[in-house]
Amino acid sequence: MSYFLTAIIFLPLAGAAFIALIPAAQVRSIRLAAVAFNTAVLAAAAVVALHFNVSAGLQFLEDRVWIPQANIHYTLGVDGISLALVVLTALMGLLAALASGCITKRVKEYFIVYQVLMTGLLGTFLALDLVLFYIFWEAVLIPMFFLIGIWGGPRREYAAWKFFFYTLAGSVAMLLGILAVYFSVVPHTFNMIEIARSSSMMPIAAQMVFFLMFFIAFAIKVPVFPFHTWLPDAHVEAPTPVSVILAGVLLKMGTYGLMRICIPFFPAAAVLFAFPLAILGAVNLIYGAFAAFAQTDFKKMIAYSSVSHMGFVLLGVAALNATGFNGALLEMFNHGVITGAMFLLVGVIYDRAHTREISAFGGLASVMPRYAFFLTFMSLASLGLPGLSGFIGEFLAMAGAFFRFPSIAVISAIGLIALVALFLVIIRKVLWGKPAAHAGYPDMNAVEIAVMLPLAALTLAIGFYPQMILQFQTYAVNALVGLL
Amino acid sequence: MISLGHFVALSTVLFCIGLFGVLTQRNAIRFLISIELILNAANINLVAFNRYLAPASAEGQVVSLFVIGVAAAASVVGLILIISIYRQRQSVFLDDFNLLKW
Amino acid sequence: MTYSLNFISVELALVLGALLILMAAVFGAGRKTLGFAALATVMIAIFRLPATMPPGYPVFDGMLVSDTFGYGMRLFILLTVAMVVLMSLAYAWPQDEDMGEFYFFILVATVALNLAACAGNLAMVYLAVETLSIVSYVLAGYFKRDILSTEAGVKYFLFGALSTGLMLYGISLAYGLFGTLDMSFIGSRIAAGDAHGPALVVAAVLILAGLAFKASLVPFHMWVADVYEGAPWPVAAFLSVTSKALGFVLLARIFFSNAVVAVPFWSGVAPVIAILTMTIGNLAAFHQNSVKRMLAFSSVAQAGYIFAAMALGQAGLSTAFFYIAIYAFMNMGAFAAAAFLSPADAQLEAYRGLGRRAPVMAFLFSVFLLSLAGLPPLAGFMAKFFVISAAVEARDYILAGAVVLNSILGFFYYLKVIKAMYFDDETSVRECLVPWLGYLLVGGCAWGVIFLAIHPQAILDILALMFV
Amino acid sequence: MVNIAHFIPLFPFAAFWLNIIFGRRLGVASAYVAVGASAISAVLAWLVFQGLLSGGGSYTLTPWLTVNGHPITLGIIVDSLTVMMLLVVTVVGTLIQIYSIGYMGGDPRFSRYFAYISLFMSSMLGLVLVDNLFLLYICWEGVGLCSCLLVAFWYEKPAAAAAGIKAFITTRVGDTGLFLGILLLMSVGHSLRFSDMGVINAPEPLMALAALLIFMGAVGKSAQFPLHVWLPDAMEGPTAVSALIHAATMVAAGVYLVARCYPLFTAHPLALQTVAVIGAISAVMAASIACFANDIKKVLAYSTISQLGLMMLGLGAGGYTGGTFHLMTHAFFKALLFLGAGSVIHAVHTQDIRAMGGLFNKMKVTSLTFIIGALALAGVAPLSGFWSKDEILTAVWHHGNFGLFIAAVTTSFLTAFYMTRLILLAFFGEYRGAHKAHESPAVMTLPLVILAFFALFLGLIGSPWAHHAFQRFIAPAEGEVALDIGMAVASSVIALAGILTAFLLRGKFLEYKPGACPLIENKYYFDEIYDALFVRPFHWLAAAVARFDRERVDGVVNGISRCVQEIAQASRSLQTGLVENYLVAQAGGVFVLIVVLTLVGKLCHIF
Repeated sequence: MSYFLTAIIFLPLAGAAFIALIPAAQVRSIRLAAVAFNTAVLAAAAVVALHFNVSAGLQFLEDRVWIPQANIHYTLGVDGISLALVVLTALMGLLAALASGCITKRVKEYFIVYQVLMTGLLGTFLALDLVLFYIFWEAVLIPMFFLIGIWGGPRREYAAWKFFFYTLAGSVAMLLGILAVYFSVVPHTFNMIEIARSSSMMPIAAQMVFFLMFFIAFAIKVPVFPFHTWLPDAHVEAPTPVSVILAGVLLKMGTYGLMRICIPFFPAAAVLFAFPLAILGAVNLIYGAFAAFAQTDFKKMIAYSSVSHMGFVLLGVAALNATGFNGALLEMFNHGVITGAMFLLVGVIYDRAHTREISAFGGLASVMPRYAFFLTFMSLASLGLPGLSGFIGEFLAMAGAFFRFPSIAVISAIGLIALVALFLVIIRKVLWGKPAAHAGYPDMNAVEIAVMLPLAALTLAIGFYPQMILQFQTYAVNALVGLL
Repeated sequence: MISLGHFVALSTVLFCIGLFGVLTQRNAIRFLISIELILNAANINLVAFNRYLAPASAEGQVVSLFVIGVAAAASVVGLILIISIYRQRQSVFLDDFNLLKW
Repeated sequence: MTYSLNFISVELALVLGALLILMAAVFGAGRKTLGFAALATVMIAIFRLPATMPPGYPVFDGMLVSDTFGYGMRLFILLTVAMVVLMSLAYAWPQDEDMGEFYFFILVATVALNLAACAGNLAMVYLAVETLSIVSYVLAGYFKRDILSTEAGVKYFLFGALSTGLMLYGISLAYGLFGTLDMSFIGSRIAAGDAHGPALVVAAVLILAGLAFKASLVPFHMWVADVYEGAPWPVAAFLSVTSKALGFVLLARIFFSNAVVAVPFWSGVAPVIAILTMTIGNLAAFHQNSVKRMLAFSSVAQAGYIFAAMALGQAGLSTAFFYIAIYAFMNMGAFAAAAFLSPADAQLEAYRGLGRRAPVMAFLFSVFLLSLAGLPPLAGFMAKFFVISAAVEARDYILAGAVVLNSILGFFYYLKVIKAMYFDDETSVRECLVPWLGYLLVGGCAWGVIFLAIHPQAILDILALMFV
Repeated sequence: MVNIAHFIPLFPFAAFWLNIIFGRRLGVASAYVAVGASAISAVLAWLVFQGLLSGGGSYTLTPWLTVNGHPITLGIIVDSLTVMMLLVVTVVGTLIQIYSIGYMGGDPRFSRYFAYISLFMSSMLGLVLVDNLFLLYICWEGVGLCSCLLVAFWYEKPAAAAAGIKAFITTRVGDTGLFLGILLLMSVGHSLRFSDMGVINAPEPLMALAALLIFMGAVGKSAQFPLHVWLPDAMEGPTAVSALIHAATMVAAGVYLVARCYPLFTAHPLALQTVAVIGAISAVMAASIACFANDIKKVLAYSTISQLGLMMLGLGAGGYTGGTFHLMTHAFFKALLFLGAGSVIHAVHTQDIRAMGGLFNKMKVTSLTFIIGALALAGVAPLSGFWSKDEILTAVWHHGNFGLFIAAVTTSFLTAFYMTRLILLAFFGEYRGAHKAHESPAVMTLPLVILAFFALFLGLIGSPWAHHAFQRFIAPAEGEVALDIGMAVASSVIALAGILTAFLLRGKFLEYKPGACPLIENKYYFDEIYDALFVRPFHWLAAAVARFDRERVDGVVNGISRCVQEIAQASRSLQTGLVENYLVAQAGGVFVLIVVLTLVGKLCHIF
């Protein structure tokens, strides 16, 4: 299995090359090729999941020397923390490709850039060498810049620029962090495992500075409270499939980084920064919910709600205990599935009504019953209704946070109520009430339902049997807690 | 008896006059003259140092000969360029060469 | 003696080729044949190069020095000149330009470059730099009928003449201080520490002025934008890659290889100059709406990054030349692609919508721009990464931070061009046809940029030899 | 035979998915699917009841989740309380579903209604079956969701939509308290199982706090004093829904929770006292409001709040058997009353009792059953209400707190008063309505009769004639129970007094001018207070946060990019294009370098 992870990472790139050969006119075959390659990636990810030994740490390791002078290695590996995210990326990648029916102009370029984006995402979650991680981390920027900039909404260029430079500024701070860590670890190495192993030697002051350097890059990506303003613009202007990927996967790169780099490399600093991180998590949760409540644009509401959902993940990470980490990882997976589905639904309504102003909808439940079912289902999952996957992640994260910082957990309970109010208002404004005169929209077609069904099924399945995802994480989480 | 000091003083004075000429001239031709002054100041230096400090080898003088030759070539090229721009702009004032800016 | 002759056989071949081309031009040879003749001359010179091995013998008793560093740089110069010749072959020259003189001047410049690369004597440095400058002034003002080109030529002459004048005066002062112009001798005298004081500083700074002008460092970078904008594309490429590289070679030779003069110079002032060069280069390029001027300022910024590596002292030298090697590929590719995409009009509006009209060339141009900006999967990032890691290793966090922040600024204007090409829809429907030679050059550079990202080992081994 | 219990909630759950997916095609058949499923559950519940009698017990199925190292297992608890609740929920549920076939006859979303009802049944049954607090919370929210969906069933009406959301959010406020209670219990007691609820050795104040937080959930769900505002508005939903959810089962879940965690509450007298006090306040307050309500369903809604308050008071005063007994009997006769009201509304198409009157001779069966239900509620002697209310009064009396007893007595009196007022206005006097009233079809009246039968005779199982079978069944450990004759007489007297005063004042009911007693008529202004305290500030804060986000945080970001652009613009103008400037710059550069270097040289005295 030694080349398997490399295959997963570069399969989408091969897809891009293959699509480049297809003449631009044959739009159908381009879409088919894209879907085929993404299904192959999902299949490969599934194989990895099946062969994943639940009670072992890093697996499918690949380690080849890349640049001896700079001691950079091409190291790949997957463990409990990254497995769920890789499967999530593959799944959302396939579903977003399927949902790319609404892209009509320059389809060929769209799918080429889309496949490059997928490679960047998969690489970020599988890389175990800091430089390799940084390269894949930055490789995601340009495709997103193109995807938002060319196929986006009216203010797409502003959003694309803002997204690009916000994330670039963060990742550049991370580059300095990577080099600083490289030179402060005695056997100079970029390999994440060795650094984690020898992390206790670093003096506390250095640990704190390096922690902050990495934290800035991840905070922008999560997004954490003061750095979140790029998210609503990027979401509102991005076309539906792109904002599905943006919400589904890109936000997880930040929190994944926190758990893969910040906590294991700088455990002492992590313990010191746990309280501020928890405060930021609570602020994210409440701020996001309140800001979402006052928005008039449907998509912006969902964007701000995902800011508050990531607040849960932050709370889980700040808890620095097994429950908190389990909750954070599970909430990442759930948030990807649920918010991805929500954006697909926003896309469905946007294709019909060509507006996202929530006041323009109303009474759609009687006009589009299937759409009503899916939107209610996903909104309930988002507000954390127990029995659906959203609740389990939130519960574990809150439980973890409660064990360590009870006061903060109690305050963030306000966020819980605000989230409930938010999504109920969404259901009321979009679905209930008298249908508007012109609202003779057709109900969801076969493709849209085909895309929504796996997400709904997954949400229900995890809601009823969370062990399905948790079993993969326990070993890695315990190892992480062991380092603290 | 003229010692090394006098020569160095002369060359420094020449250098400063040339530099002043370069910085304040409006006219391209006067600019060329000032450049020649700077180059000759260097020549004086070379020859003087050769004579007083390293009389054994003739390195300084040989180099100054080369410098004279190359300086001539440089001013020839300079003049060609100034003439070609004069043919277009009918002026050699440096202030007029400001199409390429910002 | 025979070794000395062997050593300069490379230059002799070039001179011979240049004269033959000039004669052929007089007898009315076609533009293509002249181009291929120039290319052949350079190829012959490259084949002559191995004859100059093994290193270590004095050539013309000290005037030239034969060492692996010199050998490497001569190979670099000949390769880049070959690229320039290839570019001028494929470039859409205005009809009435006769190309004979152009190739003649290019080859003469190459001779001067080679001599300067392995100069062992300050006089040789001056002579080589002066001949190179003279030829460059004419090349810059090559379009006699275009007012911009002549203005570029004149400006380049005025600025160049002053700086070489200052350098010569510096050299004369150095001669006064040490009684000789032989660099190795001067180096040992300085290392012994017996000649120092304000006079040495003045001499050093004046010499630095001449070289910094060539390498376009901050106080001496004002000419870059105007000359590049006025000069024809191939000349701009030549100036931005080869002559800039020469500036850094001479800086390394004089201020590094043996002399440790002006120790405070490096640790104190050099990083400041590097940071200023980067920042002013990037900031000035922000709002340019001419792609040529933007590329000019970007080359100033890149010079800043190279000098940042050099400012770290002896350790940073090999990183700096690693950066220069990759910079050559990126910049040559960028200039060539920009030239082929819109030869006449260098304004940004002319590049709108090229993403659809000339998809391959536009894609390659974006690859070069992103590599210049330092986007990870490309070689530009690898180069910047080495510079930053050298800076962090030398505990110079301010310099590392400056390089990192400047790369953010850089992304802004490089992306502006890419945005124009891909986002905006085109204004003019001018078809952009590029001869196969052009694709060969740009493709070669792109292959270099991508291959060196994946396998930078190739250059690192050569550099290890050069800086043993 | 007991371990088939976990199948009980699965049948309605399957019915839910069937109705949702094939709802359109099933049409009317979807009702039979739902009724069939709950009937099967009823039979299974009866089997489990028999199994319990022959010695069955709780059992666990699979480990489900590990939190903080302690496993949460999916377990089923089978004891008298659960079986009692199972029987009540399944029997009442089935009857109400039969009734709603008629009641929801022409509705376009007929199958969607039965889907929601089946989902409600499955989560309610799940709620009473699970053996730990965490899984209870899951079913708890499921029940809250179904109540919201069913209240807002006719979502075209904005009032119904708003009521649905109000219900869900208010209960969610309570549920957050329960959620925090669970977290506290887990962090302190390390176990959420009901069986070891009493044995957790943890610091006193924390356990009391945990009990109070759990009680907060019960308050939200059972619409007790602070969080009761959603129940009257929930009457916007179909009456069958009000009968099932807002009278019989869901609102009783709060009382069930307190009963289930009773060892936790008894271990901390402070918590028990709060339960009693909150119960008393809700009982008296709701009863007083009910006296002035003119909408038939609002009267019954407030009566439910007050009866639940009574149950909480009973539990709070140590009367575990009294509370649970009243829980059971109340489920039946309150369901009867709501269904009766539904049939009346179905006939006269209005809910305002002042526009009814004289229905007794027009709707014989409905009126009769309604009156039986009313008498049971009032606590008249032989009926079920009397026995359970009497238990509570004796418990409160033995508890000794005089204030609570007074509250219980006034509640009973007021209950008798407003029920009689309702009956007099609705069923006697001359008909004031516009529509021609007619008796409801058999499918609606049959459940009424069955429920009336239960209202009549269910109380007897707790009476001395059946030597207190129910008390011995529900709380075997509590030993012998004797009927306190004095208290029985007293409660009957109170009930009759209530009926008498209503009878005497019947004349004034109609010409009662609204506004005479504004405080009670406007329901103590709770809605307005909550609106001012919570809803409006929430909107204002949301708008403020959004504006802050748009202007301040975004402002900083755009500010940075603008100032970088300005610097770039400035540095660009350095390139003036004039050669002199360039030359001056160069010479100046050289001069500056020389000066700096000599200074640096001097400083570090290298020269």
